[in-house]
Amino acid sequence: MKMDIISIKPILAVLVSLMAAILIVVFRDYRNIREFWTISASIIKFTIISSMLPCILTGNTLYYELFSVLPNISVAFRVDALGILFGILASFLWILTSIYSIGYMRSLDEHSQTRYYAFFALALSSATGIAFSANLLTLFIFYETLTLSTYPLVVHKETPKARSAGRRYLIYTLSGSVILLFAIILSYSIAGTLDFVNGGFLSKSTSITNLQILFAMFIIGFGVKSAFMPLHSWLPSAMIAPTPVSALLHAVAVVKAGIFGVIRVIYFVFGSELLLDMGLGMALAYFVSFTIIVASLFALVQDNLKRRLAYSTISQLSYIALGVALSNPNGLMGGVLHFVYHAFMKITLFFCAGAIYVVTHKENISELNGIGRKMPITMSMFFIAVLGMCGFPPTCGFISKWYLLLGSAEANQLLLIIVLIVSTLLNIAYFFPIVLRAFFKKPAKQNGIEEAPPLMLIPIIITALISVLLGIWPDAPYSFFHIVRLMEGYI
Amino acid sequence: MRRVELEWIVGRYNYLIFIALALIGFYAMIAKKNLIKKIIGMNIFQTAIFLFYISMADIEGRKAPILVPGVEEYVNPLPHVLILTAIVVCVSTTAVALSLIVKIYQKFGSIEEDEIMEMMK
Amino acid sequence: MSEKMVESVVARTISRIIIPFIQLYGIYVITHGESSPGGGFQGGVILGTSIILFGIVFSLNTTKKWISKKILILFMSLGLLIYSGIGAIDMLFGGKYLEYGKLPLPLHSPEMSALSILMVEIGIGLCVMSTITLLFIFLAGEKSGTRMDSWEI
Amino acid sequence: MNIIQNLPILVVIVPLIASFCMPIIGLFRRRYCFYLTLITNFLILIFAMLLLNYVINQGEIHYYLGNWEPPYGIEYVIDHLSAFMIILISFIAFIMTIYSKEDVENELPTNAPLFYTLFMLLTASLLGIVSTGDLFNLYVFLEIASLSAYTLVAVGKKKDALIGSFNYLIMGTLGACFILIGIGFLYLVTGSLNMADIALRLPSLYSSHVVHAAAIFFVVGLSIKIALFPLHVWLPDAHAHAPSTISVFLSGLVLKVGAYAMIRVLFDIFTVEFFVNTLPIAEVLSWMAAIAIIAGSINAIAQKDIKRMLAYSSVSQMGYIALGIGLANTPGIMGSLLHILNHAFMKGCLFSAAGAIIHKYKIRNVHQFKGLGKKMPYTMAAFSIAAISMVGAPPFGAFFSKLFLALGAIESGKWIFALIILISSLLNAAYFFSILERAYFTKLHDEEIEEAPISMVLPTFILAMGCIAFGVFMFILEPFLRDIATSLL
Repeated sequence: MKMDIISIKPILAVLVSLMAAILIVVFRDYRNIREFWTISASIIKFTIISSMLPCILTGNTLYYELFSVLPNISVAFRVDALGILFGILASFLWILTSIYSIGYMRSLDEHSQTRYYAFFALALSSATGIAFSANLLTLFIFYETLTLSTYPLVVHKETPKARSAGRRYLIYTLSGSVILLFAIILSYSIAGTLDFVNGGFLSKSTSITNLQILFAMFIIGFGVKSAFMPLHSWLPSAMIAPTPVSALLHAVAVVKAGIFGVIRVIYFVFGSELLLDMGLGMALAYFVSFTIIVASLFALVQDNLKRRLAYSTISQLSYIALGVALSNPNGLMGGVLHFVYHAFMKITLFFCAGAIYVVTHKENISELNGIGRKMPITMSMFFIAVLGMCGFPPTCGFISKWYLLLGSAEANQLLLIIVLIVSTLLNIAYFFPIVLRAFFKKPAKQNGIEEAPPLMLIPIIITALISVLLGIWPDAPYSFFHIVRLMEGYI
Repeated sequence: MRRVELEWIVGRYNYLIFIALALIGFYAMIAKKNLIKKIIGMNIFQTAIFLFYISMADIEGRKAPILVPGVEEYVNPLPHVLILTAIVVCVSTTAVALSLIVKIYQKFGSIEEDEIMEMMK
Repeated sequence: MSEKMVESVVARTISRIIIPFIQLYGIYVITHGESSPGGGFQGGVILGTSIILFGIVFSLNTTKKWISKKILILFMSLGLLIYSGIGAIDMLFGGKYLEYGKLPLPLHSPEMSALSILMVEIGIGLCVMSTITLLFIFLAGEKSGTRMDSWEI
Repeated sequence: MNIIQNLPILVVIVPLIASFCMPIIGLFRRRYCFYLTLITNFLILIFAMLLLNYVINQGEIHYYLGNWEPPYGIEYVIDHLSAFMIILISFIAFIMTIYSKEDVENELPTNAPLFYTLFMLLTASLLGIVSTGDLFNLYVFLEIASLSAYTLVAVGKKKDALIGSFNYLIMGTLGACFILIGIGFLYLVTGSLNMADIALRLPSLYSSHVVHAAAIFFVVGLSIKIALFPLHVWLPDAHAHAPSTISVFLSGLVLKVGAYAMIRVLFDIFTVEFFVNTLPIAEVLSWMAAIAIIAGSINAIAQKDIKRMLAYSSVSQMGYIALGIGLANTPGIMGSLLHILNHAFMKGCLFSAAGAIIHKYKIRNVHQFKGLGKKMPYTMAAFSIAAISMVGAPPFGAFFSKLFLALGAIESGKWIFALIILISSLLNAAYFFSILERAYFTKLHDEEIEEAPISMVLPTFILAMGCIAFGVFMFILEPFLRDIATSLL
């Protein structure tokens, strides 16, 4: 029997990093204490969120209503399987990213570190808020704060290029939010509620055309953050941000928030049944498969490592959307698993890119000849992650891709299977040259082994190992697999 | 078209005068470039309103509301009182406006709006 | 404006004679405000006009010697304070603002009202007189060194 | 003396008497003017809190001036809406008194008594407008407020301020004349000046052309006072060149009180039935407001002078308030009222931050704002909070007011207005983020912290905290606003 358990834990989880942000600003002159707050907040946050897990695994949900804004609209939190999945993912990776950030920021002796840590913590607060929000309004509030709190991180370098990237980021995301808010208000006027309900709160009470337009607006609204083409161009330019930001926010928190919104809209606003009725699920699947292929093609020609990773992210995010849009158990399973697994793999890749930058100050792939000999550990981890991205066993990427293929087959969509296979080939085409160049090309001059500082290396190793571990032993107790299993009821 | 009868005009001549005066004042306030003329227009406009109030209160055959033995019917004194207040407002507005114009003349050396605008550029 | 505004002897002589009568009339209008047409505002304007006439015929500086700006500002505020104070005093004795009937005086309520209104009229008259005069002094004195944007006296 | 019973009038006459005392004190001790203002405004703030408390617990207060019962005498009515406005006015007045100390010493060193006299007069008349229940009294207070505002705009040292003030005076007087004509027409047909009494007598006269004309005169006159789009030309000059304290007052309170008068006149005197169905006033008003929202924002983007930019932004934001009035449904009015509150705080904060910047660095052009975020961290932090709130980002206050307005627009079936509200957020973002970007994300070499004086930073910061609080604690305000909205409809 499913139950709503009243609990303030979700609020605590949101508030922890908010408090951390305040403490970070207060202790801005003592960098050790400041960074202590970052790490301890991340650990506390992870502890709080994982303490909710056993309860969720038994099929219950946690609920807390903060206050009501309008009749049937309140600012409220509900932790369900999908929410806790995102929450755990973000908070766990925050621990690693905090450690990594300290190494990265200190090695590069960056300016405005207080601002960086404070807004990082705020961004995590918002991401947790998104994960745990119980209705569209709450989700929108945190979605918007996420946008605003990541803006200073994008512009961190304070160069004209960074400013223009920040401007582009704001233009895209704020326009997206405007459309999103409009869609939210429209759906409130149609349904009179905004609470997420399994199976969707919208019904065929209005005309099909209205619902189709509404869905399109939702997809555009969330699609900006999940970087569906042609709404993607902010993401590659946002790569000017410090690498930990790109790693956690632009590979996990922000973009996954967009995808998370898409999942919420598909299963909790419209309901898969209604969408399939209107034929919108398949439309979305084909829409995103365009992104899968084209983004991979874009990635082929990028020389800047982080930009190539960004285009890879764009392509991989659409995998998730594809799986979710299929609206069958295997597709959903594949999509949501990819949601998690992609995070681990992509964060490893970004961490490696950051480590390379810290050690060699090189950002372009063409300059990476023989880097594998100089930084063997980093590049091996990079290789593991690349294997995962291309979907080779025994990494976790294989599992999610397998489910995606199963889901496509189940839906009798031959074309989508072809898309997935072609994109895998393209993944290989743009990732393997990096590895080959790193290990088999002769560097200009040999300097011996010079690795990044341990504070950076350890997170890299952990994430890479986890991506392998999740591939070998996917159904370990309390693993993501079990959480994803709970979601089968969504269909 | 409806024929405008003379009687209709005569019966409402006070309102017609009010409208005519108000429009003259309004025109001067908006269209005149000379600041003093604007103020004159403002005064005409306000005076028109005063006349409107006063004539509105007047009833033929009734006397001013002063206690005099033998007079039974008075006109409504309230509009007069209101207009007294409105006159005070008008006077203060005019005073403020005039002092502003004096200052403007000191600083810009002109009270023609277009010349001042030219100078402000 | 020049130091001596009007050179005409006729104007000076006539003004000398007429100004006291104007002022007397002003005071009459003020004091009979509560029972007949007139009142503080009208009387105050008449009083103010007499001073302005003095200022035009003689000179601004003579006027300022006769009644200084400081005094006028004081009168202006004082008049307003009398007006609002009389109204407020009633509140101290349980009445409403401007009720004029609750003063602890051995008088009937209408008499008390009349008394209060007389006081109010005097206050208003004082205020209007000084305001009108001040307006004249500020506007006219602009060139002779009295700057109206300055509180300096 | 029963203080509680006399509160409605005390709120008005205490600042009035203080303002009468000011010239006398100015003659002897110029410095004391500030302290008298501070004490008076603190007293009013306490009165306002008592009033609010009384109104919430005991209901409306009716106060008959001179114990003359309406419709013969002047009546003061404090209902929820009035109490709401009184607390807003007295709070901002108190905060801005603190702020004014440095500002006055800097911008008008010799005129402190004059400034404070007019300042108190303005406060008194604003409080008078919101507490009176008599239409003519409303007009008189409106004029006192306007007159003191014209003078306060011109009181500074700037040359352009005189022209701004003069244009403001001409337009303001025009508006006042229209209102006076409107009052005359209403008096002509109803024979009463008491708002409640007129409202009682009007319904049988809805078909009368005189009533129609009166309504139109009222709407046009008040539209000038709140600077609704095509009638806004006076606003940018007046607000931009006034002393900073006064800029806050003008856009934070004077405009808002105009909006209050509009709400009172339209909803309490003419009813919703009249101005929605009998005459298409609501329709016209909301379209005008929609144009104002867009046009004001676009004009603001084009400005380089920070205060002018903020002034044009006020035009746009007044559009929101007018839109809520025009929508004439519960969420719309709640949005309007909430935006009155939020905008007073946001724009107050922005203008006072701009004033602090001008005070400290003498720069007005936004292109010179480079690196200010590091030079004036506290002022700019307040500025950014208010600016982001202005954009309508959650969880700040303005998000909710815009949300309510958009919901109101959808509820009345005009989704185009909802879209305009949302799109205008983007336009707001365009000019505010360009300032923030310059202030925070530009590298400068001389980055030493040099803040404005604490008496300027503290009020700015309190106003910024207000922007956050009204967003986060919206749920406390919401039932109160809903009460007001339902009582108006």
